[in-house]
Amino acid sequence: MDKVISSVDEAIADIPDGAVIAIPGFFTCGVPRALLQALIRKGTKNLTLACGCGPLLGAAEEMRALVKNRQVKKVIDSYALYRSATKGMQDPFEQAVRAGEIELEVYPMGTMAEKYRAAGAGIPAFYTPTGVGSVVEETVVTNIEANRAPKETRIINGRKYILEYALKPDYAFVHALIGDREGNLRYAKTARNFNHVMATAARVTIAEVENLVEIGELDGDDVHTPGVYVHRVVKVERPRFAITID
Amino acid sequence: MDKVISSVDEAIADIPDGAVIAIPGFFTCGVPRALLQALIRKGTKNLTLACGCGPLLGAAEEMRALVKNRQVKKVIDSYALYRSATKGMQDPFEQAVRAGEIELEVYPMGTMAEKYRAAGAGIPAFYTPTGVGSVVEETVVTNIEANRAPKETRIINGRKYILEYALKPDYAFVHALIGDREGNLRYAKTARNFNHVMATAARVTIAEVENLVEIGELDGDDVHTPGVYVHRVVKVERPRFAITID
Amino acid sequence: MAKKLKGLSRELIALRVANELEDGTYVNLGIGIPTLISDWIAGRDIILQSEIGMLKTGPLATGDEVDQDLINASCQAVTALPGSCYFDIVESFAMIRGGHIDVAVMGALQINDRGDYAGWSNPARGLFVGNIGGSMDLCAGARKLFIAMEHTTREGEYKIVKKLTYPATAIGKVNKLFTDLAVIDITPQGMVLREVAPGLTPEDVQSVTEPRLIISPDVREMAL
Amino acid sequence: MAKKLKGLSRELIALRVANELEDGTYVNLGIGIPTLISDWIAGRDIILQSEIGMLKTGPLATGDEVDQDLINASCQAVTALPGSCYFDIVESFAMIRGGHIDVAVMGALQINDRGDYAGWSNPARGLFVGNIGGSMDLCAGARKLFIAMEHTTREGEYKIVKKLTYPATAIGKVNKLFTDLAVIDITPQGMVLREVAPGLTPEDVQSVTEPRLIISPDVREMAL
Repeated sequence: MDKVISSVDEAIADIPDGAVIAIPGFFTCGVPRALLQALIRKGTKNLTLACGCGPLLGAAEEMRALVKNRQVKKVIDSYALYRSATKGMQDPFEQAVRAGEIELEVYPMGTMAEKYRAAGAGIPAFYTPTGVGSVVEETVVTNIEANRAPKETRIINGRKYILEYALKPDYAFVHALIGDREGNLRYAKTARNFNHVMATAARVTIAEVENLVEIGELDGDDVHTPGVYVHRVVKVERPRFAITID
Repeated sequence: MDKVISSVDEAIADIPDGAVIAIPGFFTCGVPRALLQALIRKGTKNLTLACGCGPLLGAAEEMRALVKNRQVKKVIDSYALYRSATKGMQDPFEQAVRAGEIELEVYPMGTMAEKYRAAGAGIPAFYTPTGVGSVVEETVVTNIEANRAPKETRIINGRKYILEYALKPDYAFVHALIGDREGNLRYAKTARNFNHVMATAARVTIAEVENLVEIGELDGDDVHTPGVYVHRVVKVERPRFAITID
Repeated sequence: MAKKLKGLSRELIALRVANELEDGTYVNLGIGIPTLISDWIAGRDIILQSEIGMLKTGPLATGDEVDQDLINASCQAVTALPGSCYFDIVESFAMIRGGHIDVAVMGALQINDRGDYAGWSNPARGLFVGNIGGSMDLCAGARKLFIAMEHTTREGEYKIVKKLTYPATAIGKVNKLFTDLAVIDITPQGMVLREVAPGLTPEDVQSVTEPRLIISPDVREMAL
Repeated sequence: MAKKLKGLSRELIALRVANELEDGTYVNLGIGIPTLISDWIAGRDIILQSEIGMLKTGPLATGDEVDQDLINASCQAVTALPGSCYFDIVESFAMIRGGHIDVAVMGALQINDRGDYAGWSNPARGLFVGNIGGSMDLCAGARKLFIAMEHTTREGEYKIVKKLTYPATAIGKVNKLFTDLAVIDITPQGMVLREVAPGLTPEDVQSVTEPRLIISPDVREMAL
């Protein structure tokens, strides 16, 4: 199978308005920046960006463009705001969240990871101890009051747990160090983060790879994401990140 | 941290009667045979062997010794019996199961995998579609009638799911191709199977490794099981398996 | 009834299934006749997943190729292909249960016209427990489920029945059935007979099939 | 009250926590003062886990060492050590939530004498949402939870309070508290004052602590 597409623009050409797109990356590390830039060029509207740990703080330029173009309806994340309240007040994304123009729904990071993992693995729901005793136990945590909804809890072996549900994106953008033509991927160090699990979770996974290799060049025991999860592969230049979110 | 122990016998010396021990391996592949042999020498009784896919069919000699010594109280597995009924009738393990001397509790293989995964990941319970419509939905499937217990189901988004619980062994025996002194492990091909997840699930994980290497010899992106999950490492000779369970 | 018609060999049933599989798909083959399918798709653009934790499983290994660390889910030594990869059992069943496998092909002891099938346990063995293996996960998660089996038992008893008497593996999950005598679609209306083995009529097939078959208007000889 | 006592620097709070960590343990350090602990344990037999997916995180990277594919959970470029390894986020939080991390050290905005603490959201920001990150998972899963923080706010307001007014991160999970002024155990009986900063008395510490402290009979100067 040859899953290689010649450009990021072609790779995302079918994404419709209203799509839910998983965006991996942990702040500045492992963010699929070239695909995000293609999304800005395409101008797709009404997007839900399902993140894990602040990739849009890491790809701040792209996020500002997406907000400015009014492409984003909702962000799901564990860490989407600048740490500094002062900086946050000046951030167009936070301003849109404060104005209720963009919905921001937050979960603990491990719960985010597990929600994608569940979606990829055919598990519709699971119990987790994370967040018990906090507002996370009481409600879906979102800036849009109408969308807050109580969560279910359960005592198992004497401990309280929260029921959380799988989160299945329509698309995932992933960034890998190496990919082969059949979609087998390998990541670099901490740039792995949410890339693998989001590749498993989405209906359609699009991988941008810094190095495109022929089938068989990756050793079978060295593959991080088996090709079955990856539908399109596109070669990109290695992106450049300033390692800071402040 | 140096987790190396000089012999398999020393590595298992503290295992008490009544322990629940996870035994990975898929038929003849990736079974921790040297540790099983140590367990026979030690004579620990009243054991629960928590398996995944027939490692005791693969390590048939060891299983026969464990049954003969009356060391085993219970086996949990997805595939523990010989395919051939004729061969099964002559098998001491199956005879003990038929006589009710050993309990055999069975689950679908993916549910077994997920039960260990949940235990290792702090997830107490999860919903799965697997087994809906079968006896697996109705009850814990065991030869001991008194231990059958109804299972809970739930409709989520219009589909029925079974609630299954984490399974946390006291010990896990794992078999790896390479291990370093801090317990970072790497497996060979399909010998990985249940080894990683059982290492994460158990309270104490003991790894037998074919090759013991110094810290730093394994590349950080090539590690399959991070050392945090592994408490003891012991060098063993590469075992020999006849690849057959018939 | 106790009647046995002469139909295709097990190898040819496997060939018929192989012809049904589309290029560009990921397929899992169960024990028995399904395992034979791999011989027919060698060289085709179909990637086999094996529950043990392998993608792109190659042909059976012989001689020096045999590696005890490289077996398939039926405990047979296999070979790797360029692009083969390995992963742990949790990932393997995430693939299966999570809907990433296009087609699973399984054997069966019994099947009915609602797409329920039984395969994991033969009550004749006298045990409440049995070998479930990966079968129920494959039924739960594969996008399409095919059954490949002999049309009747060796003694000529129905395997295609109105009501399962063996413990079910899955309910309502089978899409298509391939036997030595016929190819049958499982539809919401019931079993639709699409193809019959060379030399047989639809009536022949019905005579060894307990539920009433809907004969497709374009029923034809099996495409081999 | 609005009172500010002179105590240890942030670096020395970090040193005091470092002295509490045992060799042979796996530790996760949160943002803020906890991050400073890594300087004090360099060379010791303590392995740092980073939520992003790294075990055995090394010191901060400088100059040519900086690699954009190697950062810690605070978005700082770090280095690797012999034996460092990487894994995906699901594995990382399995480690955390699954009880495989011996100690997590976190910063806090407020803490009470039942071991509840608040750290993820400052209501002054005026947002119902906020940055939870990995904090709640670490509270749920680490075997021991330490808090390292300034004893009071910059303005001298209580941070150790009878009742949290900020949104809780976790309830009843904190084992031990390290501040610029004191080391305090959280016990079923309440807060037990174990150590005070050089030059301070238990009464001084009580004067900037809202809940009543139980003064340990062997209360002593902080071990630095």
